[in-house]
Amino acid sequence: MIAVDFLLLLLLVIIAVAAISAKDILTSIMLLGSYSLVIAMEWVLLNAVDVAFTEAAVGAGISTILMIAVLTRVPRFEKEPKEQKHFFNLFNRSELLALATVVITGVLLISGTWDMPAFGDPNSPANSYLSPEYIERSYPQTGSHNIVTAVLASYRGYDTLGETTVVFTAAICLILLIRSYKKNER
Amino acid sequence: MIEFIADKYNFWIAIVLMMIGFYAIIAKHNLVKKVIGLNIFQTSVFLFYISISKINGGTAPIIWHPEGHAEVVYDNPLPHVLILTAIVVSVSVTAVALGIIVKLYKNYGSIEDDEIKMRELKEPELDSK
Amino acid sequence: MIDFFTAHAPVLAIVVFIFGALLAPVLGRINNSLSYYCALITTALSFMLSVYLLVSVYNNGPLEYFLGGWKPPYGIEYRVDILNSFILSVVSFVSFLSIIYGYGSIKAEIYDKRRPAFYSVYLLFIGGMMGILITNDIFNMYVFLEITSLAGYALIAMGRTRYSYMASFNYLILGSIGATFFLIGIGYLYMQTGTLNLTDLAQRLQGHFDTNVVLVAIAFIIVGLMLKMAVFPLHFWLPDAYTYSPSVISAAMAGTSTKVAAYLLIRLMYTIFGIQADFSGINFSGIIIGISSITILAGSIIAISQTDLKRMLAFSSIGQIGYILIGTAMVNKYAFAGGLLHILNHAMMKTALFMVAGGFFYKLTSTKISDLKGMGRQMPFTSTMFLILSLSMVGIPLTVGFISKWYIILGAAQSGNWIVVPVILLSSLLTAIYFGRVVNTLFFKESEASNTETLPVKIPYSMIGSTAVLVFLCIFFGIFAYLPAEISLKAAENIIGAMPWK
Amino acid sequence: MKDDVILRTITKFMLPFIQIFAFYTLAHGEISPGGGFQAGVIFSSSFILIALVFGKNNARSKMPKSVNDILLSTGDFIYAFTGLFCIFTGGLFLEYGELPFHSAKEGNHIGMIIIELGVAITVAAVMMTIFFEIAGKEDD
Repeated sequence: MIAVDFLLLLLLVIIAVAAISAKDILTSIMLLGSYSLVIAMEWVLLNAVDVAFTEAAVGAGISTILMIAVLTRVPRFEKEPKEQKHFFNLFNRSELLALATVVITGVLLISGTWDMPAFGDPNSPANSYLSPEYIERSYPQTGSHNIVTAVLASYRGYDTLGETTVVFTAAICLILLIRSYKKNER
Repeated sequence: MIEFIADKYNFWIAIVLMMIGFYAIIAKHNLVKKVIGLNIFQTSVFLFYISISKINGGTAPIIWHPEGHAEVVYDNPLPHVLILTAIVVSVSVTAVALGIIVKLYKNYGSIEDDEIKMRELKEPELDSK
Repeated sequence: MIDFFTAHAPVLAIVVFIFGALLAPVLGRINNSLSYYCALITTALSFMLSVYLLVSVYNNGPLEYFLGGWKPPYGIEYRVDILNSFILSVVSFVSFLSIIYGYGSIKAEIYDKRRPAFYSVYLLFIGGMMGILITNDIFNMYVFLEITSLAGYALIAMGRTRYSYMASFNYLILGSIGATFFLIGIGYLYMQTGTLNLTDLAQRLQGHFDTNVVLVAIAFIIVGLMLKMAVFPLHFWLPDAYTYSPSVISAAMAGTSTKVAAYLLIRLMYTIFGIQADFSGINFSGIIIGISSITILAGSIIAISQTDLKRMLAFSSIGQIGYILIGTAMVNKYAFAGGLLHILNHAMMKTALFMVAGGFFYKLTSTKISDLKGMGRQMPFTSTMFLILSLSMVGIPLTVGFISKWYIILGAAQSGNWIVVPVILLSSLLTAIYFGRVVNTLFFKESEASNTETLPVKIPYSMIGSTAVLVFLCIFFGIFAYLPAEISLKAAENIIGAMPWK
Repeated sequence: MKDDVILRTITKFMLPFIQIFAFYTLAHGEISPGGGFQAGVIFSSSFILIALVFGKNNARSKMPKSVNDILLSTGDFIYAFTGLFCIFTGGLFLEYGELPFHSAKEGNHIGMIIIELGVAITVAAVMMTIFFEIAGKEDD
């Protein structure tokens, strides 16, 4: 179990690095799609089936299609940056800046995990405070077998209203941005 | 030591993945690449959340037999709910970003941010839409 | 019927925006102007509900509303106290006036078939902010933060120049980084406490402040919010966003969006993190005072060198956010009230200033300061309003700008933060310099022949009227300051009195 | 891809299955993984498939712009109105237990089904809108 988990995570790192370093954006997009699919597999392994289903449908499906649709309208290859490279010709200035930011952020985040409850700990505050109550109440109160659906639609139903409004916002924003009414409008 | 790593490696790899995405957002000049980086960044944050929800020996939070479910250990459902919402938010942001990229390419003929800035400095154009 | 509104006012004040946004595009199919009235009615309704909430909370104490009838921490809770109902009223008032202003300016700047979608996105933009302000659930804040940000990206992109798209894209990237940092912070907090409700979080965080998890969570939440707030080193997106967006959006955004992020920071600092708590040798109050002092000075200094009016106002906004932070970071009743008053005052002044800039743009199709020569004679009323607002920004007595600075300085003196006093005085001087330059161009420079040809257009009454209302209020509240001051002093007392670690 | 016989035939064969699977996902959201959001995405993917194989014009003729735009608002409206309806029947916003059914449990159950339907409608319409707007003009 742990071996499969570890292998999937390793695969994710490889895919992520490949996705951001490919010069051909189509390759990048396909790798992003597979990243979503592998992460969905990892989530099935972690028992988050609802989330995995959504990620497989959205991340690997819809967003990949959207990105490819964009790629039919914009150039397919990334341009080589013209900036001068330092450090054995490895990084240019913006990459060095990015590297510094990322290392600082990453070290900060990892230092935060030091006294975190262990992975899979049933007694961690997150897993022992609200979650047992939700598990116990959801069937008697809502009659839903799927606890995630019960929490999503009923206990935190207002978040879901917000979520539906977010997707509605995205669509209406795109109508505002892209839909063309006039001829030869840019 | 080994135990410590086994306890934490899931979080660490999630953080490494976040940082790969974050790096792409800052370092890349190509706008589509930036959006790809943003996607990796956000999806990895979701991986972190899901890692919180796992319980050793737990099963998916779906009650198959309501009568005698007290003995079964279920995983924490709350992070799953939060991430379902967050995935939707993330795809919405991606869609709007892609929409803006399409418009930028129509107006500037380029999707590299340094080129666009250069072109704007050379030929600033008002009222061009 | 009245009972129905009063009993459910907290949720109705938010949900009207969702209904308005859903109806606006559908009504627009029938008749274009119907969607305008939909936006107008929505913002007006919400303003009335917010004022009702403010009055009721001021008299009867905090109000709770359990969405879905589930008790917190299981469900989502709305909690209205004086602090957030005050900002709710400010935001809905600014959005209402902006939409009146938009009757003239949107017609000039947005193509008519796009208008229904535009109003819908505008309503979502404001509704998202109202949702952030009222909720007591940290994840619900994130969801509404994303609604308002997404709508904001699209609105900025609707500006007249093609660079608006780039401004919008940069904002999108930085805004998403900020929101994701916020999400990481929520995850770390959830890890340590297992809850998302703010009141519950505050209780369960007691005694955990020295753990790395909580410290990192706080750091990420603060950085994420500072990105959204455009505090000095993280301010790159704001000048472009304000400069290249449509006039009505610059006005509405300047009055609302950064203030909402500031509110979020204040709320989290005071109710859950504990701003004075000296954990692991880090004093948050001091750090924030330092950062905001730099922000105030940097914003004002950069504003001096700008050649575009809207860009200058944008940098000035960056500086003014510093006042709000500095006032609320000193844990003192008067300073906090001053910071809170500055939310109201800056919202009125900056919105009005951007409205005036929009008026100039309407006539000249440009906001370059060099193009404004001699406008004092051609547009006397608008230019006079600009003069009054400039005086208020500098902080001349009998204007609102003076009141908030006075309270902040009073609080600084009382709490012994003497460093704040010279910062505020110096920044007032800088403000006088950059506004003086524009006033000088407006009134004392002869106009060039080249820009007189665009002048036959008359500025619509809706634009002048809504600006005049704000200018009037700037003076009114400057003279009769006790009304807002009373409210903010009471809010300050409540917030500082209820700090959890005391 | 418009001339490939194999693709066209397989697509025609697949479409009803995709759509039925979407309804299955929606209806079984309470018992198994799935729910309104996933159902909406799957349903919209059937239209995206039509657009990819038969061309955007063909897909647009099956789902005209006007219908799509109205569906966008409809789903979210169903959701928000359900919340409001709970106020009319004496509860708080979104308190399905107060809906006029036999018990609070039944009200909750049916309320959840209604709002999942709303979510599905909005999401399906949104995904189609996003795809059609990003993929460009109908005739290419």
